[in-house]
Amino acid sequence: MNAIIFSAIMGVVMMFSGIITEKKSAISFVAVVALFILLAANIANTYGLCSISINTHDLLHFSKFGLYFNSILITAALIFVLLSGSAVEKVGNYAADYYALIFFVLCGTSILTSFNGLLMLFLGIEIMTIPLYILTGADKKNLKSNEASLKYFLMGSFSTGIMLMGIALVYGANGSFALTTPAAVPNSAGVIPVSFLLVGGYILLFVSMCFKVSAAPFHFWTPDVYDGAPTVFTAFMSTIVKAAGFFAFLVLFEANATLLGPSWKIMLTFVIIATLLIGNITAVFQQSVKRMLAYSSIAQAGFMLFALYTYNDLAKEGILLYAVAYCLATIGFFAVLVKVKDHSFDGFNGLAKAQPVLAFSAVVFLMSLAGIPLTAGFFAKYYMLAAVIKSGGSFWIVLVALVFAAISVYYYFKVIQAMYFKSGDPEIMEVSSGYKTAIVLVSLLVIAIGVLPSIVLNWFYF
Amino acid sequence: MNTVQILFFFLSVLAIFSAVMVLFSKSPVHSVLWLIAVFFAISGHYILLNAQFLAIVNLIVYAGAIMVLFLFVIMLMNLNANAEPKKYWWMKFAGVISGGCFLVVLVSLVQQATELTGKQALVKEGNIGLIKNLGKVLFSDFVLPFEISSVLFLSAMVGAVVIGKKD
Amino acid sequence: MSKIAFLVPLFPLVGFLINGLGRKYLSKTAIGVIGSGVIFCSFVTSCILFQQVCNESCNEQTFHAVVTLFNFIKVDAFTIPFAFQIDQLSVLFLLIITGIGFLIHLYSTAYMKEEESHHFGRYFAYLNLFVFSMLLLVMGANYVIMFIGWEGVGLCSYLLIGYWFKNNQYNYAAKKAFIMNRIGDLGFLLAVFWILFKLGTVNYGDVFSNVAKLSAFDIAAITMLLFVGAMGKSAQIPLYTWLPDAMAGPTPVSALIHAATMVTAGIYMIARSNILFTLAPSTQAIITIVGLATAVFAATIALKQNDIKKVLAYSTVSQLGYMFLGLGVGAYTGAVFHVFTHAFFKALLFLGAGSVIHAMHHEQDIRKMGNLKKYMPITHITFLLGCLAIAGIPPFSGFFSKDEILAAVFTKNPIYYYIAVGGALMTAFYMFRLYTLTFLGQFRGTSEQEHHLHESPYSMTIPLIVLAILSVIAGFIGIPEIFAPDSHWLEHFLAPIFKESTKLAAVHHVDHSQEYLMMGSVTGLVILMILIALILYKKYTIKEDETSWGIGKLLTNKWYIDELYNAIIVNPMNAFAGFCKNTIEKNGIDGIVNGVGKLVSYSSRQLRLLQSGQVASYLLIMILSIVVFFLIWFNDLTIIRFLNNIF
Amino acid sequence: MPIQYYIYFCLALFSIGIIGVLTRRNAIIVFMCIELMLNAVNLLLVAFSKLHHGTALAIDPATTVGTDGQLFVFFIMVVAAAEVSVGLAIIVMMYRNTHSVDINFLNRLKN
Amino acid sequence: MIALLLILTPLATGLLSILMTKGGFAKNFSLLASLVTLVIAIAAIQAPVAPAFDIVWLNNLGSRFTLKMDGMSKMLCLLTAVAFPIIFTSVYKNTYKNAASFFGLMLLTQAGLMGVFLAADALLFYFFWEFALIPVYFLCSIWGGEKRIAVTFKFFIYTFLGSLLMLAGILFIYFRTADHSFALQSFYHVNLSGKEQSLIFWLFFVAFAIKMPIFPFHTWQPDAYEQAPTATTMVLSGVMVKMGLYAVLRWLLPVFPLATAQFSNVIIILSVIGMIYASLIAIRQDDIKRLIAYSSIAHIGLMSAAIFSADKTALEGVMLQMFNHGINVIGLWIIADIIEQQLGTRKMSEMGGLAQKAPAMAILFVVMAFANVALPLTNAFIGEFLMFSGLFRVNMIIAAVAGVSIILAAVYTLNMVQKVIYGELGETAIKSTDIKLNVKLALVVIALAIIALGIYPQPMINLTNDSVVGLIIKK
Repeated sequence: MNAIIFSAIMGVVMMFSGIITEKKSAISFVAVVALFILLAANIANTYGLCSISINTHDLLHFSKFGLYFNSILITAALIFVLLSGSAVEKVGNYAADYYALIFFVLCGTSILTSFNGLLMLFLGIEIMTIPLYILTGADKKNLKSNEASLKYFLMGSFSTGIMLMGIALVYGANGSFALTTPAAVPNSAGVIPVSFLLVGGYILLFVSMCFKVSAAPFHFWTPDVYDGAPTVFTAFMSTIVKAAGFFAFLVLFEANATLLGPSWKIMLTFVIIATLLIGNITAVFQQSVKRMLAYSSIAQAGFMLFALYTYNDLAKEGILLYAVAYCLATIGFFAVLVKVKDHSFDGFNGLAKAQPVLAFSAVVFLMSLAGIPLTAGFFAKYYMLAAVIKSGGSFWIVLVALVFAAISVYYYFKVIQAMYFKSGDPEIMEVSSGYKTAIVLVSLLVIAIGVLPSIVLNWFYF
Repeated sequence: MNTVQILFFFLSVLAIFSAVMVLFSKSPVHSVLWLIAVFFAISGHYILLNAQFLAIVNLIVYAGAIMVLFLFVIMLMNLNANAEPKKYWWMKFAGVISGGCFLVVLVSLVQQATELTGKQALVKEGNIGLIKNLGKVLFSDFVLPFEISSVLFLSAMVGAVVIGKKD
Repeated sequence: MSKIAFLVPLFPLVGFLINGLGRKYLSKTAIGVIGSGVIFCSFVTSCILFQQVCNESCNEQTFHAVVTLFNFIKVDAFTIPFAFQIDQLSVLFLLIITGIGFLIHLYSTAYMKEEESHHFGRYFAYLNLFVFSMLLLVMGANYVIMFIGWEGVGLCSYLLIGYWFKNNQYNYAAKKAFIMNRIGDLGFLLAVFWILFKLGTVNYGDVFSNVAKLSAFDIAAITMLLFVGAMGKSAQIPLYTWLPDAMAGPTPVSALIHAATMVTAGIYMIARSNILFTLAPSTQAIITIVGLATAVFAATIALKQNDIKKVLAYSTVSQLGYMFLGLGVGAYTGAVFHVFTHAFFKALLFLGAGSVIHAMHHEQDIRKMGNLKKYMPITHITFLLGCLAIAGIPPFSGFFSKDEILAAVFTKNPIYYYIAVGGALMTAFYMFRLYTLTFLGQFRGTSEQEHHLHESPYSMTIPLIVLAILSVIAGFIGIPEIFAPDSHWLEHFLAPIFKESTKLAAVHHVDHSQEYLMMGSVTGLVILMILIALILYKKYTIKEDETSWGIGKLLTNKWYIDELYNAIIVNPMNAFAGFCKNTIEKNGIDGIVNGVGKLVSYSSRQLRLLQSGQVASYLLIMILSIVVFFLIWFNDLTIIRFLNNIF
Repeated sequence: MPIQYYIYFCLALFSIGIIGVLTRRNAIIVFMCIELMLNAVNLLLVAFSKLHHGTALAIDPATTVGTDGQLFVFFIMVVAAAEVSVGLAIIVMMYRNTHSVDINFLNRLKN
Repeated sequence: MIALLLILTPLATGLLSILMTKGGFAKNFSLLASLVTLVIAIAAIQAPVAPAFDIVWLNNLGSRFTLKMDGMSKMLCLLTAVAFPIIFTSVYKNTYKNAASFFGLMLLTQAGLMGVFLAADALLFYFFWEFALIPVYFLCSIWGGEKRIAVTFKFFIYTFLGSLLMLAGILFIYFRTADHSFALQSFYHVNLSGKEQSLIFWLFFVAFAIKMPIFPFHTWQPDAYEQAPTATTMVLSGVMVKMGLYAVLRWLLPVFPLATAQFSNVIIILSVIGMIYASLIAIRQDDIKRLIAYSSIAHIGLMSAAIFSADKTALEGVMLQMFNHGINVIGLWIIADIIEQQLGTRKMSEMGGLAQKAPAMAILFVVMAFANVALPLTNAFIGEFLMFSGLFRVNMIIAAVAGVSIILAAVYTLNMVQKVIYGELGETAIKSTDIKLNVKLALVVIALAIIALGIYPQPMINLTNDSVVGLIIKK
């Protein structure tokens, strides 16, 4: 509860900070402080130190897993602001409002990590998405940003419609918005009847959640929106928001996957393969690094979907680790991307010479995204695949995933090639030493998690 | 066929006809008007189901506020004469086909749903739709989402300001 | 006893190291002294060993001594010691190698005088290394050590043929020699593996005492493979073509390696493994035929060659054929005897040829020589003696050894005998053709050459003289029984080596009258051939556009064997390799790999078209996917059954 | 009223909304079609709410079962209102920049 | 502890070196570091108790940081430790832009290689397997030839795909182990059905086959060897390909006995085809580096065939040959590098007569060349003898066919020798000079090792004996 309340309050605080001060760096500073407070509040909540408790009438359920996940998201947001705060300031004239919207999004993610019922799921998702429509269109003069915003809005609303239809059907079958389905009574023939409405509802919910986490074939908004949105906000959207979406997806179907019977695995396999295929293959031919990252985020989603495929302990730990690894690497790499003016691959040519620190960090992030061992990304993928194998699922899907992982190396390493092996004179925005320190620390963190993933996972059990 | 059924079918036909007309109207203004007709029909349904509060809210919020907003925007843009060229006919065709498929699939799903046979929606009776009863539940059990939706409005407000303000 | 055996190869090795490493710093004299000196030391040591062997073998019939230095390879399955075996056979070869080796080293000091100092050093280093390898070959107490020497001499042969490495023609010859040898070596190696596989040891003693454990097929296969090895090294059909080409090396090298020692390695190996071969009659039959064919075939080619060294080379091939013929019919002593005598007279002939070439300033075409006896008396005399020896005129050494082989062949199969005699007659003919063209008649070279003609220095003539004497008298160690009973010293000496084989298949002797008749008639025919050669070529004058036709053309062009090999082996292989390189590798295998990459990028280009930018089409696909999901759900069992059928 | 009638009717409206989204190119009309979809859902929720209420009423006359369905509709309207404000703002912004609300012209971002 | 030092020393010094600014200093530092590693390696080999190291790591995954050093590990660690000082010496006079990074990455590669050879835990092994690859990727892509980027990339993705498949296999086995552990012993005792084995076997095998590489997974190799900076090529062909062979011996044969028995014939035939095929292509090569590359493929093919013959003698030969081939091929690369530097071309048709200008190099070249054709009294002979001997026991025909490569090896090697150093002085060779002292030193060390191990290989054979016995017993 702390996180929801504090993030809402902090959002309001940010709104007013824009009135009080004109200095943008001060606003960023306030945001950082606010995020620290938010994080502290959430951690305090996790260990029950001082938590505000309100009778939620069972609409919210605060599990340790959820709270921990929320801490991760808030930490990621903190790192995001630390690294890219200056870039947020540069998007437009409304830095304070952008931060306010970011906090409202965090409010939405906090709800999504603790929802217990379809109503809160719906509200959480809406609270999370509506500010994003605005953030996407924040660069008002930029037609791409406009377009992305409009596309995102139309498609997002459409998927909301689909989701609501799913909720309505589920409600029709269950008579409540609870996540769990009352046990069906066997009919006279002794067969437990399949509730068709329920199944229809959950299929539609599945679809709309797939849309939110940009799983193919419901991913189409992702490349365009991520590409069009201001780069900083793309970093935010593709990491924190997406991870929260995954968490909600996971919780939503934890109890209900069995309802769909064998078709659940078939659909999921279809989605996973399609996601991996489209994400990885399409990324190969991209000319813009930013757009490539959009596709790569689709590909990463394909891997995260394995957690849904299996639903065992490893998968749970895995999605946690995946969220950490993916968020850190993506935020880190976007922080580098923001500094480079030309977002095409050629824009990176010779970066290693011009900015060795930046280039090194970028390499670490890209390797983590590609899942090279001794980076966090490796263990993320490792857990996912291990979960599948442990569940005794089809082994071939693991092999397919690995083949795509190998393909992913292709486009990630293209950036490394540009930075290290090609000569050029990249246009770079000024890089402060504080920023350098921060980004190196983040990259070292990525490596540290890659060497000892238990530093993330043990907290979970602590 | 009793009155209720007649009313039901009348409202349904009206709603569907109006909805189709929303699609077929060349002029956006006409579309808005047809959509308002749909809302009215749906409000009629609400009343039929004795959900008076929602019927009123629907009229006030949707037909009253939202649609007026739409109209304003349309008029602001002066989109009256905007005729769509027929160039993308295949897209329309595919859209209709796939929408139809969607409908067919879901209808066949409901047809198979044996658990629904014989079930009736309570018409005219039941008082849960009254303002008093709804308000009681809203401000006790559902106070949390009610409060949280303020965040939603807040963000929408901020958003509208950020987007709408001229730099 | 035999404690000093290791010294024999050690001396040349030391010489190799000193000369090899110090070639830039040592003077030519020093190099020559060291190079020849170490061989002389080896020779002395060999003599001591010989003495010991003689003494002890008189005392004990089963004499053989194995000196193990260390374990060369010791793995679980087998142990291969680095061991030397000093017995009658090896010690005899030691004497030949070190003795002739020394003479040739001595000869070389003068012959190679014109070389630059460091090349001179290199030459002697190679030569020493060669002697070292050859000594390993004959001293080794097992097949692996023999194989080390076997390949080692191949290497040295390669290095020495290509000694003048600026000339690519020579390099090709060197390469050809090595590769052809390698083909044989593979056979040898496979035989070694076979022995190891079946017996778990390669030590001669153990192998020969355990032959009973081998099946007839094993023995046949092993001996065939060994013989393939021998074919390569000893230049038998079909692997003989490298030897004539090997004449590209300096002449002393040809004398030492390609006449006296290395090429006889095959004979040594078969003699060493005599028991195996005796037990494999089919192999023996093949050896006989191959030997006979080589003897005659090479002789025919030699008839029409004009290069002095080429004639000698083909004559060597031919003589080697006789040795194999002897081995094939089981006359092991005869074959070894012929190796012994052949070593002397062939070395002599080559050195004589070297002397001539030296005097003629590297002119090797006998058509451009003539009347050299006037200028080079010592060379002339010694060369004549050599020719007589090889032609088989009694009482020169060649007569005895060749006769012994022929006699053995006759007991086996008279037809082979007649063919072999035909070969012998050709030998006499081409040798005296060579002799006549070189030393008699008119000088046909340039006047400048004539002006410079001179007798070679002493360091060259002394070896010639020594070898000439040996060529004359060497035959007396194996006087046939018909002349004096029990006088065949060599047979007695080598008896322990061939004991088992003799027990199994004693060589039948022809009765005396028959033998006298054969000797007489052959000698007569040989003298006739010599006379014909003398008469035919005494008045030879060089003719421009000397084209031959028919058989003559065939012979001049060596039966077109090289061309044949090129056409049926080398070129197809090259073509196939080119096909592999340019087609299979590039378009096939790498094509697939790259094709996968191209497929990915192609599908990438196609898949991104799906992202059309149109909201409506995105949503359309979404809706259709939802429909598909519902259909999946309706038909899930069918799909699962379908999937199960596939996987 | 048999509940199927309501379901069929709502699905029909919903599908018309979908078809509208797929076929119309004017962003505002597309948006209106989405609103149509939401309204279909709203009616369906109310119908289900009454269904469950009716079932529960037979057992307990004082039951409030079904209220949550109607409240959900209320929240949907809330969200829809918020969405409309944002959405129209975005459309207006778009129009200001391009003088068009045709979504077919939204193709700067593709491939 | 000493086992850990073997990894830590190059790792730490490598990182240090990367951070250095002065290239010259980093060069000396790296050379010194590699010598220290060599000393440690020798100490480890001499240690009376087999060095081992074990510490908790990734506890909840069932993986530990376990290093073990048996004979095979010792052999390969020694190779790794010996190779780097030699390589550093041979390139001492070369100038590299950004030398500090170059040498640092080289040392990191060494650390990875050591790790691969020491790891006794599957996951750890996988880590080092990848870890060795990354620095090489950078080395090749930054300091390589013209087409370096594309070629290295192909190499990287190819091998990376292989290792990912291996990862899937490792995971599969992990969940089948009795105690859910990645430990080597657990893997050895895992019970897999024949069907499972025959699937997972290939996952492992493809990874190793790509690394070795054997036909038909080899096409990355000639390109990579050609384009990589020569120092890296030496590491690649001298040490890195041994990773594949080592991995087969350590992780494939003992874990999948049934599948090995089932597929060994297929693989032996593949290897033998590869030998002949690569030899034939080598015959037609005009590029000296590609020639050496294909020759290396042929040699590796023999080793792989020998491994899958699963004969004790052959295995002993393989282990010996891994070391021998390592140093021999490094020697050849050193020479190829010198030739390219001196003549400015890799085309053999444009060379010739180098022996006149560079006699010392010519002699050492000939020594290396004859080691390449496995002449007796060179080290390669011992290994090939044992391998062929073992192969012969298993299948005479295959051994005989494989033997043809001995002849072909002579053909292409002598071709190379002849075209490069013999003949008339070519245009390109006119300005060339003899090798510098550092190169000479490196080559002499190799040449001495070639001959010494060719005459007295017994210490090396004894070194790996325990591993062979272990493999056979496990069978």
